[in-house]
Amino acid sequence: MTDVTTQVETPVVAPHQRQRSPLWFAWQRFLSNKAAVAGGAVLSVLILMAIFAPLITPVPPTAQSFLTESLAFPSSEHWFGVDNLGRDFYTRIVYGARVSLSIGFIAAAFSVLIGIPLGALAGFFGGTVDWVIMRIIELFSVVPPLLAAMLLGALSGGGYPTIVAIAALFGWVQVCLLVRAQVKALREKEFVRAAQALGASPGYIIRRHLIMNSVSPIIVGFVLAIPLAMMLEASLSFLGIGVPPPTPTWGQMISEGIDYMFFYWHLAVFPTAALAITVLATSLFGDGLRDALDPTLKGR
Amino acid sequence: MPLVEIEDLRVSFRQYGGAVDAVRGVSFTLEDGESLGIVGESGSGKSVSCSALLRLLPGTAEVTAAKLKLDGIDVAKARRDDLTRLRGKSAAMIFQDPMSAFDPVFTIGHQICETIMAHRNVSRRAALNEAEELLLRVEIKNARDVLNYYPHQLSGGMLQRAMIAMALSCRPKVLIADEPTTALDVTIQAQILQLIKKVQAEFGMALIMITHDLGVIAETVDRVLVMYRGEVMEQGEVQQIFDAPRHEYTKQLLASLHASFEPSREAADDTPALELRELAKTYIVRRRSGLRVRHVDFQAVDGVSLALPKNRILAVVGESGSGKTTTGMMAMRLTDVTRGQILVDGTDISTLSREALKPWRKRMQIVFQDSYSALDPMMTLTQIIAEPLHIHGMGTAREQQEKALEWLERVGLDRSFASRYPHELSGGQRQRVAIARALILGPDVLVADEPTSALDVTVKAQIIGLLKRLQAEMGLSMLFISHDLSTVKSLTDSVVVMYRGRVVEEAPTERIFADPRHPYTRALLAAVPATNPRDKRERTFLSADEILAGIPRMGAAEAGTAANDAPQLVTVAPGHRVETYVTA
Amino acid sequence: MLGYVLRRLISVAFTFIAVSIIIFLMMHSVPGGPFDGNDMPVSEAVRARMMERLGLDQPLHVQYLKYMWGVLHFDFGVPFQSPGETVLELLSRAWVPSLILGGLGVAIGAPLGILLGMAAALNRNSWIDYLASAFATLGLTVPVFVISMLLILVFAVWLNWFPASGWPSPDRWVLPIAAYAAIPLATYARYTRSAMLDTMSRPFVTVLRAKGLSERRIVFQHVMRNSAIPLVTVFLPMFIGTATGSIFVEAMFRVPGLGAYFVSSIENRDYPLEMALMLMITFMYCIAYLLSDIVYALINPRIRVGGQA
Amino acid sequence: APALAQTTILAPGQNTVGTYMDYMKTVYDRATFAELLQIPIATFDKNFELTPMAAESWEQSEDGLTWTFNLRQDLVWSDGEPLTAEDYVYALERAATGGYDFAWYWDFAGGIAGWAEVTAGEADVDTLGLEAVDDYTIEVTTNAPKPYLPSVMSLWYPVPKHVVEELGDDWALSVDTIISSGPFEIESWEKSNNSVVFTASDSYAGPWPAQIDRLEVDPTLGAPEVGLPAFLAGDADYSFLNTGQLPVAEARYPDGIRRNAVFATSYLSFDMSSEPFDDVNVRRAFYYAIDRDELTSTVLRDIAIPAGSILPPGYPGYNPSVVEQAVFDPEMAQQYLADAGYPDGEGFPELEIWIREEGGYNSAIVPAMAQYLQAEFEENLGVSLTIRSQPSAEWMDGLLNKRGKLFISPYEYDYLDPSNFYGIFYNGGRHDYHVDAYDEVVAEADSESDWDTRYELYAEAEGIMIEEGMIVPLVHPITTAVISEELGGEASTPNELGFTPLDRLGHYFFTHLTK
Ligand SMILES: Nc1ncnc2c1ncn2[C@@H]1O[C@H](COP(=O)(O)OP(=O)(O)OP(=O)(O)O)[C@@H](O)[C@H]1O
Ligand SMILES: Nc1ncnc2c1ncn2[C@@H]1O[C@H](COP(=O)(O)OP(=O)(O)OP(=O)(O)O)[C@@H](O)[C@H]1O
Ligand SMILES: [Mg+2]
Ligand SMILES: [Mg+2]
Repeated sequence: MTDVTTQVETPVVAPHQRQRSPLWFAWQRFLSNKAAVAGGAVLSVLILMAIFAPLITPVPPTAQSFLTESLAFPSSEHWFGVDNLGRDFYTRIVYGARVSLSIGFIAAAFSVLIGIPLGALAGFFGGTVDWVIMRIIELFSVVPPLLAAMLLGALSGGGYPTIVAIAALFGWVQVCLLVRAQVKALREKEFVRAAQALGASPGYIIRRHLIMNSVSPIIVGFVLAIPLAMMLEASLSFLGIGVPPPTPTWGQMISEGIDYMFFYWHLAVFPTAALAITVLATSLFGDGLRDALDPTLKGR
Repeated sequence: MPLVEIEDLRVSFRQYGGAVDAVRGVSFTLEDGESLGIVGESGSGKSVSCSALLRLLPGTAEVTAAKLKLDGIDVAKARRDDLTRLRGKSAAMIFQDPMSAFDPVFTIGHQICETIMAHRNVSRRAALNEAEELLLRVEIKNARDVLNYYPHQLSGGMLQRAMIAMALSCRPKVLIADEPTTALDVTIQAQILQLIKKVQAEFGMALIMITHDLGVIAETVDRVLVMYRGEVMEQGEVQQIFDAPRHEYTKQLLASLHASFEPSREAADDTPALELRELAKTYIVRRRSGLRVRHVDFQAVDGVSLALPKNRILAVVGESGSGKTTTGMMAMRLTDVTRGQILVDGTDISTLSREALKPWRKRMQIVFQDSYSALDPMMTLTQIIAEPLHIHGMGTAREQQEKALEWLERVGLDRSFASRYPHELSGGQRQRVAIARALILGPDVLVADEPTSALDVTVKAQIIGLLKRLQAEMGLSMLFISHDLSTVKSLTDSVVVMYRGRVVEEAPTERIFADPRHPYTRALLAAVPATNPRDKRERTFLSADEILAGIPRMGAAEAGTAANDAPQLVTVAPGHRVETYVTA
Repeated sequence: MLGYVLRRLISVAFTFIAVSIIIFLMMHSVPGGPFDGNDMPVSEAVRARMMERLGLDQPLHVQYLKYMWGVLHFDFGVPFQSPGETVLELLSRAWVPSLILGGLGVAIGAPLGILLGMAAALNRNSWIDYLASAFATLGLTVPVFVISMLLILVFAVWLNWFPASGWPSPDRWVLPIAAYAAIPLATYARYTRSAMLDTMSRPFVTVLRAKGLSERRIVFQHVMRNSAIPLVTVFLPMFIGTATGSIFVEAMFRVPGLGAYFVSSIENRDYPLEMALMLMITFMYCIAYLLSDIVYALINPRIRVGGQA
Repeated sequence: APALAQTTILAPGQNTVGTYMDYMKTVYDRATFAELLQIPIATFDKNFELTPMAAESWEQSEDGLTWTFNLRQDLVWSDGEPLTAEDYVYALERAATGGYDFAWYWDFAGGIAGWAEVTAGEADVDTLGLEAVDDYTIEVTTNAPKPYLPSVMSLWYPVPKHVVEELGDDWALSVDTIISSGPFEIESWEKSNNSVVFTASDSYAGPWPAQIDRLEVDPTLGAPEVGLPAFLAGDADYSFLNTGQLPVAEARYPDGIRRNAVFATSYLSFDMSSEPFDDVNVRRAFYYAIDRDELTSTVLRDIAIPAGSILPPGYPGYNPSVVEQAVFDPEMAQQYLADAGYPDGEGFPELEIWIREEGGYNSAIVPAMAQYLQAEFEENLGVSLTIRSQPSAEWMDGLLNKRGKLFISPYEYDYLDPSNFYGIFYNGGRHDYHVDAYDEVVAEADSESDWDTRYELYAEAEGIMIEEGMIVPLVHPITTAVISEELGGEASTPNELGFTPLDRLGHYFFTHLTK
């Protein structure tokens, strides 16, 4: 036997390089994406503001402490002005983040929680499982969420839980379809066969390979579900069936602000801006996260 | 003025945790009409250098060169439309991975035609005719139909040939062929090489042939460039490189060509490690005629029986598409078996449930043919290699990782690769990862589907050495599916030849190379490229009909079996069986 | 293909029936009936008489089966809120403005969105990309009634270029269509961008470049076509979805379309109309999915020939 | 008239859903300004004086139970047929048998003999206390003396018997079959949004003929958000305003601003049959816990005035002594709540305050007021409430079936008499209240012919209402509108009280408007 196996490979890369976990690389990739970092920062600030709202606001959100100044324009004392009920508008916006963010994130989380398993099951097993899940999906995609919300709202008394439920109930469809398509394509790939050859169970394959390889549609779905839920809240508020007052929500403030847009512009502008900034930050953050978690996108 | 002038080309890829220097100061030139071969280990920067010449590298690549000229134009500074003019016209490229080189939503015909029409002012009809002609010349028989096929309807080998046809359709001044024949069996390979040479003579085209197959080099080129680790080790006339290699790496390269291994030791136990009995696979495929769609059965594997004795290496060779992979997949229970039995250590596993199969999975492993898609793109190499341990719950996470790193080294990859992802590897590197994953559990039976097709000779020798050693150490039995007859010859104990879903000949390795009986086996052996430029020769090729006509005939008495209309395997010598028509 | 369409139709029928049952049950479980919206309550006797007249005194399943039997004969009943015409007549009348609004909105918004998405993808990480993304995000995040109000304030009240609202003459269509187009525009810009980026990272694009094809041809022929595949699946349902009209745009711009009926039929417990509207949406979505599947199959050869449904 | 000389007024409407262009068929889903097409027995002018229209005169019998209305003889339908007493009688007979939402009105308010029995299907329509004595004389018999009956008759419009007998209810569905007897005729009717085009009638010979050629009414302009931009762009001749728009409109059209005190009241009502509002002390506590002046000077600035009584100021029967009792007295409120067993609100259940989704002027008032009240009750009573907003069908269902406990209820007058407002709490009525003492006094007042006695009796009734804490009056809405400088005529100027009722008095307004 000819000896050719010796000393062919010697390390090229500098020896000081340590073992790094994939998450470390993902983190590095994320950090190098300026827009995503900015989005993440804005989002964290918003979340912190929502959590610590009582600490950073002068009055409670429902306190009608400034009745005599109602509808006042922004000033150094009231940064975002005062609303028609004499409440500090800045306070309302900060507290509004609680509802809007939680509706957005709960709905998105639910849609991912429902959408991923169902999508993966449908995509992986195909056949009857797929048929049944597809029919369920069809049911949900056929009924416009707004109308379902009106009906369900009437049935259940409406309010915050209904809106979250509706947003979750309708948000998962997108995620599910995305994951299903992805899993369907991946199922034929040889690395799935390879895992089978190693004795992996379908559950393991779905968990570890298929879902991991679907991060990008999952994150896209997640990120899309957030504005959808927030917009749903806003739309329902416009129709007068959103979260009941006086709980501040951006959607409600926007739809009320519309009435004041001719003159008291601040009542429409601030909540709209808050909503837009949140969604923008979320999507930047989400895009960055997706790029970071998907090593194959690195070159782009 | 030379056609290609490269001086001090450097390419590095930006990466987190340091840049990868893929090419580190490569220089060479190429004259009109000249053929240059580039050989070198896998990952040595062959593909990257050539892509740099056409400026096709991704955005993460940083390219610097003292000179990077193609057809007199400085590629590094060329504007976009200059590049468009250069590409295809001055240089065309046959890409290494044909499977993903075609746009999936356009027909093959469209894609060849648009190439022709992009460079020459011809009508669509004329372009179509030319495309058909080209396809015929790359041995695609049903060229007229194939023009209307979409890429996913062609096999890997056909795609590679279509890719070649497409590159030739540009009539470039220099053709860059990056491993143009890896997906092809030797018979087709030989025909393609002949075609390239002919076209080259016809149009006075220059050629850069990138390959790790020294046989291909010997057959086709005038001058050779040997690359290693992103650098040119030596270059010279082909004969001189073969006869008097100067550089150490080149010497190793050539030595590996003649590597041979000791035959396996006889095992005491004579229950075969793996036995297939009358294994068959029928695919239902759709045929459409007009609006009607018919479903017809397609016999991908048609009653294959073979036995892999313990501690032995059995080669399965054969035409592309003859059912080798399918057989291997069925043996692993990864594809449903239509008919037949799979015996592992005497136990039939063909009907076991998934749960019942799990312990067997530990003992049987497979290395997939397509290493690119066999690795999860979202996992690092450590994760991939450690996955079997993870699935079977062996050891702590730390131990798993440590073991994975060990295996990374055993297959000749540096530990620094541990946190890379598959797409950051060259083809050969990926294949080695796949091998490491298959072996980490210490299986008894290994189905290796073209495990070395993407490896350069030295690494190949190293891997084969490894497999051989493991065979000795762990008592590994291996089904070695391959197109590479020289490896088969040096590595395996016996050979099974498959043709159109059936086993047509079976014999101990030495015997089959010395005394092939079946016309297909003969054709196969005749097509093996020379191992020295001196031995290159003109070849003739048999058509499918000629092969059928050449099947041996025997009287029933002589064969020892009853007469039959269909051919059957007849024993002609101890351990040597050939498909024969048995007549009364 | 025929078998495939048939199978899809069976699924559609299934969905159709399921939706009709669910909606019917939900509608009838909501408290209050068609005579409860008044300032003073109606006496029991009168209510009973009215319910009987409308057939609402029968058991639910009888009502359902009767309604569906009617539907089979294209009889969707008479809307409570517009006696004197059938539900079908009402729909065909009110649908026209919604169709014009939605159709033109998508027909204008979608191509613009695609162009914007393309521009963003082709100039990745440049200011064009950021601008397009910001624009798309705004389109998706600023509620359409705010956009409508802004358009009215700026173009009608302030600049006086267009009438503020109304529908009869086409010059009044400009603003509502612009408001409406914001949604498809934003959605498309987003989807197109990511689909294009996906496609452009595929190896065959490198091969196309290597063949010496012009960048324009690569982008407009190959990349577009490949990117279109994921787009089709969102496009058609969305296109048809617009036929239901945007409740908000129609309200802000006084478009006499279907939008208001979605809300009023629920609020007024106008069961026949509400049922018909829901069934109409169901039907259109189902058709849209069917169509998009077919178009998908037409542009994706893998499905066309490979034959996995 | 040549097209050029035509005067057209573009007006906002209210209700975007319109079923029948027939005033006597329905109340709530009636087509836009169906009343302009017909001539009522009598109607109100800008100062809320009852003015004879179809009736030239009327008289009450000695026992007060029978009324005789003498009609004008020169009235015709637009198809040339004469308008007769039969058309009026027929209108009510048809309403009693085929309609539904007039039941309360003609029974309680009108007190027409036999009405309840006929609508319930227990008696024949002939037994109704209505009779066309001859073509131009109508006799109305009531159950009890109804001194204010002519005021109720302001809602009595005719239907063309000869057409209805031929076409049934459908006569009022198509522009082609609708005929009119009033100052306007109909030209077109867009059902999607209930917008209509009326033209001045050529055949109308009664009082108050139209002074404009065309009237276009579009209910989608009713919402100020939509109406004002359209007004600014010249697509409407007047528009209602919301608080946010007021500064802009005031700055641009200082002379065009018009206000109207709508005869309407928002009040709190309770489910008096169960905890905690079955205790009168709780209800009284709520009565005293509201600072109406603060409410109307801040949150509802410009859109409402304080309500101390169910009756709005200027409305007949309005009694300052009643109003005075409605004071803001947190201590007293606390005391009552403590008496009820909830000192400082302790142990008081978490309740929902039900509000109705509203269009029109109420849409700006009710939700804001609910939030204000919520904060006030929290502060003054230590009671925490949540707001639940419901579409009208559900809200009403909740009210009647006592699914809710506390409601903000808005009500707008139907005819100009105190009995209108007191009637909504009479014997079940709107709230299923059964307070015997109250019912007795109201019944007595209703049939009392002497105005001063009635006035006293109603004050007594409201005293009981306050004592019992049946309702808590909150505010009376005010509407604000901006009208185009081109609009002229008597109707465009304020009345004696400084209010301009605009289309609240449709019959008067559109016939006294010029451009
Ligand atoms: N996109 C990339 N990002 C990072 N590294 C890369 C990339 N492409 C190639 N490389 C690295 O560059 C080196 C040279 O790669 P190249 O493809 O030229 O090898 P090769 O000589 O063609 O090998 P093979 O024979 O296996 O195809 C390898 O080490 C590879 O890992
Ligand atoms: N899923 C499938 N459906 C239909 N036909 C298939 C399928 N998979 C494989 N085949 C066909 O079965 C035959 C055998 O394929 P197989 O992959 O086993 O060939 P092979 O001998 O491994 O060829 P190669 O050397 O090119 O890898 C081929 O003709 C192939 O086209
Ligand atoms: Mg290569
Ligand atoms: Mg194979």
